[in-house]
This record gives sequence, C-alpha cells and structure tokens, in this order.
Amino acid sequence: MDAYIGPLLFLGAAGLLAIGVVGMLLSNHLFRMVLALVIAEAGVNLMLVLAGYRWDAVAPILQPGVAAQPMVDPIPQALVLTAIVIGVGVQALALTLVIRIREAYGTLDMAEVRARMEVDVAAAGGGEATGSRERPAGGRPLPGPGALPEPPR
Amino acid sequence: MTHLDLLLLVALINLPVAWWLAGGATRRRLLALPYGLMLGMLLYMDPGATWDSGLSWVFLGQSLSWRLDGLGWFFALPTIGAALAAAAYSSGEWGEDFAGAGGSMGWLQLALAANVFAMLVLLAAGDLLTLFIGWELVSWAGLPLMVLAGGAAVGAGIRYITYAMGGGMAVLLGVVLVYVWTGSLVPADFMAVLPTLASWQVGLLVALFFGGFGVKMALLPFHLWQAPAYGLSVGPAAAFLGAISSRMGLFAMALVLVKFITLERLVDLTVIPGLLDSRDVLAWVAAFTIILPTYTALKQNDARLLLAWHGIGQGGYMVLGLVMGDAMGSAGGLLHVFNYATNQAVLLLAVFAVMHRTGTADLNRMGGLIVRMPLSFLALLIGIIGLAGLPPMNGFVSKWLVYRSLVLEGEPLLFLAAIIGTLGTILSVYKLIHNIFLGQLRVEHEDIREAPWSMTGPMLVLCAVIVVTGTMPGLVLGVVADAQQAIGLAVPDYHLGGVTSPAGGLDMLWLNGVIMAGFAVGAVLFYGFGGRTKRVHQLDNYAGGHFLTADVRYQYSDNFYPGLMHHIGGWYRGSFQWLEGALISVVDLLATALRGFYHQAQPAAWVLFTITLGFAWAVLP
Amino acid sequence: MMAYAVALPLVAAFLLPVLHNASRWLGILVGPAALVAVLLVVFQSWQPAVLPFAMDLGGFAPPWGITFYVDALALLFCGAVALMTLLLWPRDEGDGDADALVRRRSLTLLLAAAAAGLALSGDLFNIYVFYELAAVASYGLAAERGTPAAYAAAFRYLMLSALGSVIALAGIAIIYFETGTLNLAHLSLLAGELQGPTGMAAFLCLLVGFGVKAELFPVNAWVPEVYGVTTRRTAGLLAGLVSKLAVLVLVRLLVLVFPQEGLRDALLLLGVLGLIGGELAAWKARDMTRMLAFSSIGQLGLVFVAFSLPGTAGLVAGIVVAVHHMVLKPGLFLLAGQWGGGLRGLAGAARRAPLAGLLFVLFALSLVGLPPLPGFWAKFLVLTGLAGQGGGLGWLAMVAILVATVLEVSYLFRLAGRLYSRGDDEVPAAATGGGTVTAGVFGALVVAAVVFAPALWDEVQDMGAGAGDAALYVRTVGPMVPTMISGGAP
Amino acid sequence: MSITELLLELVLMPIVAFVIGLFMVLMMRRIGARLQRRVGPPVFQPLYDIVKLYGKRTQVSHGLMHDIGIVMAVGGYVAAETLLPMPGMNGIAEKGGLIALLYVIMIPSLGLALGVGQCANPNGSIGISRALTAMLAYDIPFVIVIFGVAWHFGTTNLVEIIALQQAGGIATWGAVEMPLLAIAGLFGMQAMLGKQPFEIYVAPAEIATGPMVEMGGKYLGGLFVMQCFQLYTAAVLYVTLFLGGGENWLFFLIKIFAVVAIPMSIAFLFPRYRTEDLVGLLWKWPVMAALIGVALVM
Repeated sequence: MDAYIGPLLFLGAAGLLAIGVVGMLLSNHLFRMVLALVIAEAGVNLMLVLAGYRWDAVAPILQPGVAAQPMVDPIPQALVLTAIVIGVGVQALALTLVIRIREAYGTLDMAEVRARMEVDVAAAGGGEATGSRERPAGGRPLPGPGALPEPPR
Repeated sequence: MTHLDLLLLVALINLPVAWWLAGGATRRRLLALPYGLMLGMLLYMDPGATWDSGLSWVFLGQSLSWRLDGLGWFFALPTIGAALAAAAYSSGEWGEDFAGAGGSMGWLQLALAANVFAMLVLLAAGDLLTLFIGWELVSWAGLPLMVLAGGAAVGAGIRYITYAMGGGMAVLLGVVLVYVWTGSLVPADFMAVLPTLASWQVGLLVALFFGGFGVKMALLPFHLWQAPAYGLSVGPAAAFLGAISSRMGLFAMALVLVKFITLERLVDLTVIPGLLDSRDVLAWVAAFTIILPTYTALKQNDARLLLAWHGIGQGGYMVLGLVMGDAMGSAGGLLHVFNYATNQAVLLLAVFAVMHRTGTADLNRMGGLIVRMPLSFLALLIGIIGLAGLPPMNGFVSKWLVYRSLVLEGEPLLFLAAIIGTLGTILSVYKLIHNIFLGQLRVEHEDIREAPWSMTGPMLVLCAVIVVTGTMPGLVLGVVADAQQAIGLAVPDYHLGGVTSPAGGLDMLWLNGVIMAGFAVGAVLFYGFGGRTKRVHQLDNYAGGHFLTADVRYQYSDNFYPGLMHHIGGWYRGSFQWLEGALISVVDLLATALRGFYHQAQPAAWVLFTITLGFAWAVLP
Repeated sequence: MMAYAVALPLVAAFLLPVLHNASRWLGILVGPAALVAVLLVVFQSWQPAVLPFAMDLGGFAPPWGITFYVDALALLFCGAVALMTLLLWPRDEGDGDADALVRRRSLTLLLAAAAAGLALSGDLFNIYVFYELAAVASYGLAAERGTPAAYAAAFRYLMLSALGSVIALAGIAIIYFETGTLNLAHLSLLAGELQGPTGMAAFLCLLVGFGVKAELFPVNAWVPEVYGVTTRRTAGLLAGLVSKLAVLVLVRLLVLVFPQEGLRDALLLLGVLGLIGGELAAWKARDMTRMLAFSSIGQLGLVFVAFSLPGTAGLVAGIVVAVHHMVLKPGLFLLAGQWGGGLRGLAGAARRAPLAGLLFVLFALSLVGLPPLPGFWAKFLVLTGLAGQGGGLGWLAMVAILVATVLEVSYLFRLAGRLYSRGDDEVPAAATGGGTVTAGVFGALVVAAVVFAPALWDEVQDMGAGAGDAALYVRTVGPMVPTMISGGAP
Repeated sequence: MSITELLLELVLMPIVAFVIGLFMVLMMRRIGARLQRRVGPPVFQPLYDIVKLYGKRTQVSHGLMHDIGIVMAVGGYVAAETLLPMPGMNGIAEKGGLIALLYVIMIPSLGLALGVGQCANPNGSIGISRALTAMLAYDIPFVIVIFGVAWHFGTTNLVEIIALQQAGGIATWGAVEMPLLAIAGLFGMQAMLGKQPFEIYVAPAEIATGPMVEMGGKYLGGLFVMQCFQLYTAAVLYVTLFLGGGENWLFFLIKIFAVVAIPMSIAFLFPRYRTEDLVGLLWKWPVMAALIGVALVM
C-alpha cells in the first residue's frame, strides 16, 4: 500500500499543475487566468513538498524528550514556504493589474484587450498600428456596401 | 617601415587631409595631390617583386598580414589613377557648383579617400582573413560614395549594401569553411591541404567564393543593383565607382579561384559529366553577363545608366578572359580591367561635363552639342571607340586577346556571345554619342560653353592614356605579365606593339600606323582634290520640301533601333526584377507570419507546446 | 565581501522612498552611490590569484547553506550590472511627477540586486528566488508608466513569466526528487542521477522557465509589448543586461549539471528559430523601439546558438557575443529615446543630431559585423565553432546567421538612409537630451573594444576556460557534508 | 622583306585595290544592264562619276565631323587593304590577323555614322540606325564563319591560311572542306556589300531616308571610292578564306571577279527587305548554316 501512496500523491500534484496550466490557456477571461495561475502554483508547491515526503516518517520537529524517529526531509518544506510567499505576491500584483485593465479598457476579454493594447503601444512608439478588420493597415476601403461602424472606444 | 607600409600610411592620412582640403575653396585645388603622391610611390615600387609589410597582428588565433604582389600592384594602378582623375575633376568648377548646390564636398572627398584606403588594404591582403576584412571595408566604403547624391541614390545605395552583404556573407562562410577544413587561413598552409579536399567541398567553396565576389562584379543573377547605384551617384564618384570599384571582385576572384583553388581543379569539377565542368559554368555566367546588361543598356534613356549598364557587360569580358586561363585569354581579361577603367572614367567624366553645362543627362533632351563642346565630344568619341573595342584604342587589344583565346580554345558559342556583346556595345555607344553630340542643337543649349579646364583636363589626360596604351599595349602587358605570374598563369610573349604567337599575333604599332596612314590618304584625297566646302546652318537641311524653323524639333533620338527592337523587344520582360521581387515577397510573407506570432492573444500556449514537445523528445530515445 | 553586490542595491532600493521624502538631494544620490560601491567591490576583488572563490552565506557549509560562487565570469556580469544600471539610471521622463521617478529608480535598484544575485548564486533554489525577484521588479517597471497599454502589457508578461516560473519550480522539484540536493556543486557530483529522461525533462522545465526572461524563441511574445511601453532606458536595461543573466544561469546548468549532447542541440535549434524569427519580425517593424525589441530577440537567439557550442570555444564565443550585445543594444535604445517616433517620422533626424546619427551608424556597423568592430569577431567565432561542429543543425545555424545578417543590414540601413535623408517634415523635439551622451559612452566602449582587442581576447579566453571547468567549481565550493537522505522519496 | 619594300607595298596595295575596285563597279553595272537587256555604261564610267563628283563647285558641309567622317570612311578601307594579302604582296597581314581585319572593316561604317550624325538630319540618323542594325544582323553569321575558318586552319594569320590552302591544292580549299560555311559567307558578303535584298541603307530609292541624304559632291565621291574598296575587300577576303587566295595574278583576278559576280547577279533579281525582315532572315538561315558548318568542322 505504502509503495503506491508516494507516486499517487505526486500524480495528484502533477494533475493540479496540469489543470492550472491548461486552465490558463483555455480561458479568455483575465480573472479566470489568474485563478488558473493560483491552482498551478498550488500544484507545484505540493509537488515540491512531496519531493521530501516519506510514508513511514513523522513531521521533522525535534522535541527535547522524544526519541529521534525517521523524519520527513525538512528542506523542501522550507523551500515551499518561500515559493508560496512569492506566489502570493505575484498573484496580488496580477489582480491589481486586472483591476487597472478593467478601469482602462472596460473589458476583461484577453483578445480585445490585446487588440486595444496593440493600437496604444503602436501609438506610443510613434508608428501606425498594424491593420485590423476595423482599420485596415493599407488604408484601402473594405469591400461591401457601407464601412463598418466605428468600434466602441 | 617598408614601402607598402608607407603607401598604406599615406592612404590613411589622406582621409583627414582630403576632408580638410575639401573645406576651403582655394585648398580645393590641391585635392589631387595626395593621389599623385600615392601614384608616384606605387610606380616607384617594382610590380615584379612582392612587397611585404611590417605590420602584422596575431588575433583570435589568426595571423593578419599584408603584402603586395604583382596582381595587387596591377589593380592598385587603375584604382589610384581613377581616384586621381576623380579628385582632379572635382577640385575645379565642378566642386564649387556641387558645394553651391548644397552638396558636402568634405563627405565626398572623405568617402573617396576611404574607398582608396579600403581598396589598398584589400589588394595587399596577405591571407584569407585579411582578404575578407579588406573586402568588407571596400563594400562598406562604397556606400557613402553612392548615397551622397540623395533621393533615388539612397534607395539604390541601400539595395547595393544588401546585395553586397549577401555576397560578403557568402565569402565569410567560404573563409570559415577553409579555416575549419584546412586548419589555417595562411595561403602557404591551406594551399597544400586544398587538393586533398573532397570534390563536393571544393565545389561548395567555388560556389561560395564565385557567388560572393560575383555580387561585387555584378555577374548575372546579382547584377540589378549596380546600374542605379553607380549611375545615380555624384559625378566624380560615379566615374571612380564605374571605373574600378566592381573590379575588386575580379581581383579577389583571380586570387582565390585561380591562385588558391587553381583552374585545373575547376576543370575536373564536373557539374554535368561529359558536358559541363565548373569552369564552363563560370564562363557561361560571364558570357550571359556580357550580353544581357549590354542590351539593357541599349534601351536606357539616361546616359549615366547606359554607361553603368555597360560597366556590368564589360565585367563579363574580364571574367571570361580570366576563366579561359590560357596565356592570351587571362592576359586579355586582366588587361581589360585597366583599359576599361580608363574608358569608363573618360566616358562618365564627359557625360558629367555635359551634365554640368546642360543640367541634364537625359538622352532625349540633348543633341548637337558638338558645336558647343568639341573637347567633351573628342573625349566621349575616344572613350566610345575604346569601349566598343575598335582598333586605334586600347579596348581593342584586350578584346582581341580574349577573342583569340576563345577561337583557339575552340569555344564557338562563347566567341559568338562575346561578339554579340561587342556589336550591342557598338550600337548603344553610337546612340549615346549621337543623342548627346550629333543631330540638331537645341535652342536652350545655344549659349553653353565648353566645360572648364579643370574638367576637360583630366578627361584629355585619360584620352591620351587610352591612345598611348592602345598603340603601345606592351607598357601595360608587362604589368599584366607580373600579375599573371603572381597567380601562377602562363605569360604570353609580348613586345611593345602587342603579342606574337604562332597562331597569329597582333602588332598595334603597325596596325595603328597603317590606320593613321589610311586616314592621311583619305584626308589628302578629300581636302586635296575636292572643291572648297561651304559650311551651312543646321536648319539648312533636306526636309522633303518643308521649311525648317527652330521651334520644330527636327531630331531623331527615341526608340533608336526599331528594326532590332522589333525582334528582341519582346525579350525585355525584366525576369530578373520579377525574381528579386518574388524573393522579397517571400521574406515579407515570413515576416508577416512572424509578426502574427508576436500578436497572438495567448502566448502562454507556446510554453505548454514547448514543454510537451520537449518531454516527448526527452522520453523517446 | 561579494555579498555587498546584492545587499547594497537591495537596501538602497527600500531606503530610497524614505530618503527621498527626507531630502531631495539624498534621494538623488543614494542609488548611484550604492552602485558605485558595488563597482568598487567588484574591482577590488578582481585579482586573478584569488579568483575563483566561494562564499558560504551565514556560515552554513555546503550543501546546506547557500554558496556564492565568484569567478571571472560572475565578476564580469556583476560589474556589468552595476555599470549598466549606473549608465541607464532612470531620468525624468518629462511627465514631471517626481514620485513616479522614485518608483522607477527603486524598482531599477531591485532589478540590479536580483541580477547580481543571479550572477553569483550557486544554489538552484536561490537562483529561482533571485529570478522571481527580477521578474517582479520588471513587472513593476512595465506597469509603472500608468498607461492602459502598460497595464495590459505588464499583465500579459506577468502571466507568461509566472507560468514559466511555475514550470521552473516543477523542474527544481524533479531535480530535488532525483538527487536530494539543490547546491550546484553537489548536483555536479551527482550529475550521474540526472542523465536519464527525467533529468532531461527537468532541464527542459528550467530552460522554459528561465527562457522567458532570456527571450528564448517560443516564450518571448512579451518582448515587443513590454519594451514598447516602458521607458527606453528601462528597455535597454532589460534587453541588454537582465536577459544575459538568465542565459548565464542556463549556461552554468549546462556546464555543471547537464553535459548531455542532446540538450545542446535543443538549445541550438531554439536559438536559430529565435535568430531568424527576431530578424524577420524586425524587418517588418514600423517603429524604432519595436524594431530594436525584435532585433534583441534575434541577437539573443545568436547568444543561445553561441553557448550551445560544446567546450571552451562555445563559452568564449557566447561570452563575446553576449557582452557585445550588452554594450550595443542599450546604446541603440537610448538613440531610439533620443529620436522617438515611428520610422516614417525620422526623415532627416540625423541631420539635426549629427552625433546621434554617427553613433547609430557605428552601432549598426558593429551589429552587422564590419571587420575591425567587435561584432565581426563575435560572428567569426560563432561561425568557426559551428563549422567545426558540422552536422545538419550546424549547417542550418550557419546559413541562418548569414541570412539574419543580410536582414539586419537591410532594415538597419534602410533606417540609416531615412535618418540621413533630406526630409522636410520637422522631427518632434525629443524629451531626453541626455540620451546621446550616455549612448556616446557606449560608443566609446565599442571603440575601446576595437583598440584593446588583443588584451581583451586573452582575458575572455581565461574567463571561458574558468567557466567551463566543472571540476574547478566543485573543488572551490569545497567538500560536501554528507546529507541525511541521499536517495530521495520512498 | 626590308622596311622600304614594306612601305612600297603599303602604298601600292590601296592603289591596286582602287583600280580593281573600279573595274568591279563597272562589272556590276554591266551585269545589271545585261539582266535588264540594255548595253550598260562605258569602261571608265565609274572613274568619270568619281571625278565629276569631286569636281563639283558646291560642296555642302555640315561641320568638321562631317568631313572627318568621309576621311575615316575612305581611310579605314585604305588601311583594311594593307591587311589583305595579294599575290606577291603581303602587306602587314602577319601583324594583324583575321579578327583585326573584322574590326578594321568596322571603322569606316563608324566614321560614316559619325559624319552622317553631324549632318543634323533625322533622316540620316534613321538611315544610320538601319545601317548599324544591318551590320549587327550580318556580322553574327559572318563571325561564326570566321570562327569556323580560324578553327579549321588553326590560325588567324591570313598569309598562313593561304599557304595551307595552296599547299594542299583544290582539295584543301575552304569552300571544298567547309561548304556550309562558304554558303553562309556568301550571305554575309551579300549583306556586307549592301546588295539587294539587303540594301535598305544604301538603296538609291531610299536615299531620302538613308545615310546619303546630306551627301553631295566630294562627300558622295568619297562614298563611291569607298564602294570600290568595299567590293575589293569583300571579294579578296572571301577568296582568301574559301578559294585558296591567288597563286598568281591571273588566277587571283579570275577568282575575285567570279566571287563578286555572284552577289551582283543575285542582287538584281530581288526586291528590298525592310530592316526587321532583313534582321530576321539573316539571323535564321545563314546563322543555322554557319552553326552546322562549325559543328562539322569542330
């Protein structure tokens, strides 16, 4: 039984990581991407802890009176602490950015945000933005009866 | 501090000196002095000997060394000569006119001096790495000289440097491969190892070096950049570039293909067994380079572009002669470098003298200038006779040598290609001289004067050089023989008048003497026996009964050879422009695809893609 | 002693806001003072006799404690960090609010500290922490301008980089799982454990993780956006300096822990894709900043190709190419700052600022590889290395480098032609006049590299030999205390 | 062969050539007349024409280059004569070979072109553009012929070519060993002499749009003299290459008059081709014949 627990837990952690990564890719909504990141980081932290895990060992705390028993490896647990702290910091920053983007662009859809950003970055750099369906780069009028309505700004 | 060091030092010091001299109107007169000094120093050095240089660095595990042998000396002569003519030409009224019109004389002279220095560094290269360094310097030094005229010339310059760097990179790959395959870049070592290389390796090296140097020589597939780049540049710059700049490619080709890889190795590198070996491929590239640009020149309507296109065509003769490899052919190819440099310099200087006076180089807006600018006419006449390769001038000697070697080597189709090129040249140079100097003089050109002495002087000196080296080719053949020996080729037994050989020789002293005697007889017959001639005005002309007035433009200049164009007109489809356009659109397509990659909404997808691909690759054996 | 290289900028970063409120002058001086101190420390410890030496932080013996390994290469990068940050010190961007400037300066100091840490650290997890520190600092720098585009670009960059870090951490977990240690020296001893597929998988995770910052091909979609929104000086710092340190970390891993041949081919392939991808995109770019961003992707691709070459030759070539790009790109970014604006508007710009025009041509020539300039020697080294290695991938890489050079010539000198054209439309007066002076310093560095080329060459060769010697690294770090669990999990 | 003998030859050869040329022009007119069933001009008519033209009082000139053009035209051929070996007199044939001769023959046409250009008459310029196009047209087959002959005899030295043919007797004559090249040579000669059907640029009816539009008096006289030299040069060149040159004066004269008679008799039977058709024809059959001839010779 004990031989299977380690790999099983490890698979669990890897599953969490996979969910996080794939979740981030499939979602087009900014907030969902941040949530996916949270899950991914949880998965990795779990994986890191499991690197030092032993089935038949106890928590690595030396109490004065108790005899030394085989203990779990303490180092990954220390590492995980830092990793968690870093993760939280990055996630917090991500959320503030999501709020700022929502205020500035009025939308949380990644495709639209990217398109708007592209126009602004190009304007900041001084060049013209690359063509989009609304504003073709070549400046030639779009075929069809009437020009498209001006996109909501 | 050997002679070669001195020469290189003077060329280097000439950079600031030229910039300073170009500054003041009075100092401008002395512009030609440094080049005169360099020419003197060069003539003092005996072309037969090999001049080593004191400076040599060991860097990156490579030794950089400089030495000037016969081949380098032979190419240095027209380089400094052309620079001297260009500097003298620009030091007079043309310089004031150019500076007055907002052009920067300082940059022009600095660029010219930089070009000469870069070319001397290339010509004195002691090993392959120095050759490449000199090659890159020459490629880059040409750029400022081309773009000085601004406007269209800048676009042509950018196109040139892209081609040149393409060629440069091919040469760099060749140098690196030689270093890796033979372990060294010093000629003495790698020439010993070269014969042991496999044929595909030597084939690749030949392709890289011929392609790389061919870009500078504007051989066929890479010739589109040269005409606008040289034609549209500023007056004396165009003359210098047209005369010698692209011949550096021939020097490097002679050094690498003929001396290092040797023509024998080229002959037994078969491309199509039994039918075509690599030397034939090179010869046919040269042959087509003779024909196509010459007939493109025929259709040009701008005098400068017409001459620039001829520059490309004549380059084909030089490569053809060199690749033939026998004594006569290689002598003809190398001699044509010198002859053509003088012809092209005179022609371009004359066209720019006309442009200086009339303000235009458009062949359809000139005519009848012989009455106003006789000296320029004489210079252009001697230049076109030399360019077409007709007897009294030096162009004939080098072309005769190339033809002789083609006839006796048994190459009928190559001989035919060369002759087609010559005939095309004769037709187009007549169009040049007719549209500029002959025919009806235009109303607006009636009061222009002959070009100033500072411009006609250099032109007439070059004309004298053409006539003298035409009558006594032995003078130059001596230096050509040293160059041939430097790269291990047989030397024809030459004498002052020309060449003697069992299969029919040439003696220009007698030939020119007989031609001049013939002209004398003709003159005696014409002036002695005929009645007194009456000079008439140009409008007093047969016009089928109509009365000619000045406002009717009675001149034939456009669509000059309708009969010929009826047949070959259809062939001008610009297939090479289409090829270049196709290449650019492929690059554009790829670039747009790449930019699309950087505009995708979900870049993180690629992280997952790379990881899964990596794991699969890691797990699978 | 070398710990100051990390500590001083870190302290200065956090003290800066406080001191700025105390007195304006103190706020201005504290940053540069810290950096100058670091420079002094670096020069002071640059005696070849002493190098390389290892430092155990907090006195903990390896592999427990974190060791700082200081050899010539690490010192070079530390010195570069201090010098470059000093030269690219954020200036008032004309929008007038002082506290934005303070924010930018403290973030830059944070970035400098993290970069120094990356160069020196000898422990894998410690490297991860410094990498995250640098990442967060660059998120801040990206978002700090306050424009909507800045927020969007920063967010997209954060998501990409965070995902990369997650995967890097997974790699570290695998390594720990296999070997039970994260100290590079100890890992080098236990490298035998990591020969199998799991070791290769771990390296790939680290490669992708750290590759995001090193502008590795598939994961560098953030580069044009972030460099487009930050100030030109920050962009120069990020492109020129921090990306090289991420590459340095990967190279240390390759040399010490993963000497397998297959990994070098992966690096070579990704480098070639990056090179061609970057140059093609730059050829198509419409404004100078994005053109330089794509060009930096291309050059980083070349750095990867150089470092993928086996043995000391590869290391030497990589160092030369990396340092050459580190000096060149910030100079170009500063010039972009000087002129600003899209490519169309730059007509005749060099006529109004002749020195800037000359510098641009000098940088472009060196980037393209005109012989006496250092760019040529870098390219020559890489090409000879590749030709020596041979193989299908080697030929592909050589052809890619040559085609990339032709593309570089085409777009750089198309811009140079426009700069020197007699354009009549007036160029908007650039905000920072100071850019040209700093670019001049970089220009002087390039020219100095030409003059002192032979001396520099010997220096670089020793550096390459030192960096490539894994046994020297293990010996310097000292004997490993036997760890309790040598096998890892049950 | 001392210098004085050589100089004497250089003076004598053009004079002999001129005299033979006059009789060739006479023969041409007589053949023309016979074909058109009329008597034809008296023996010295060509000489009378030339003397009349030189003697005219009004000599209209359009400038110095116009005069030098005619001088070059006549002088060029005078020089070409000395390159062509006659029985007993070799002139400077060794000094310049077959290729040099091909180029020296081009000098007169260039001189004429420059002279006509100076006349400032577009009709003249149109004529010259036609003449140069025709030259391009007929020179291509002619050059292939020259290559074939030079390759066959292994030398470009005319004296040696004659010696080789005379040594081997009729069997080694150029025409016998290279029939196709001989035929192509005939085509080339027909166009070079400007005889129908290739006479667009010298035809009397086209004079208004030909090069001769501004030529009168001694200018036209000069062209007549040039025509005599032209006939002689073409004939002797053909004989040298294909008919073994002159063993002695009698055979030499018979051969060159026979050779010249061929294009004359053909000429009067044909109308005139336009320039583009001329180019088309000359690039098709003669070039094909010459190429096959060279292929056989190689």
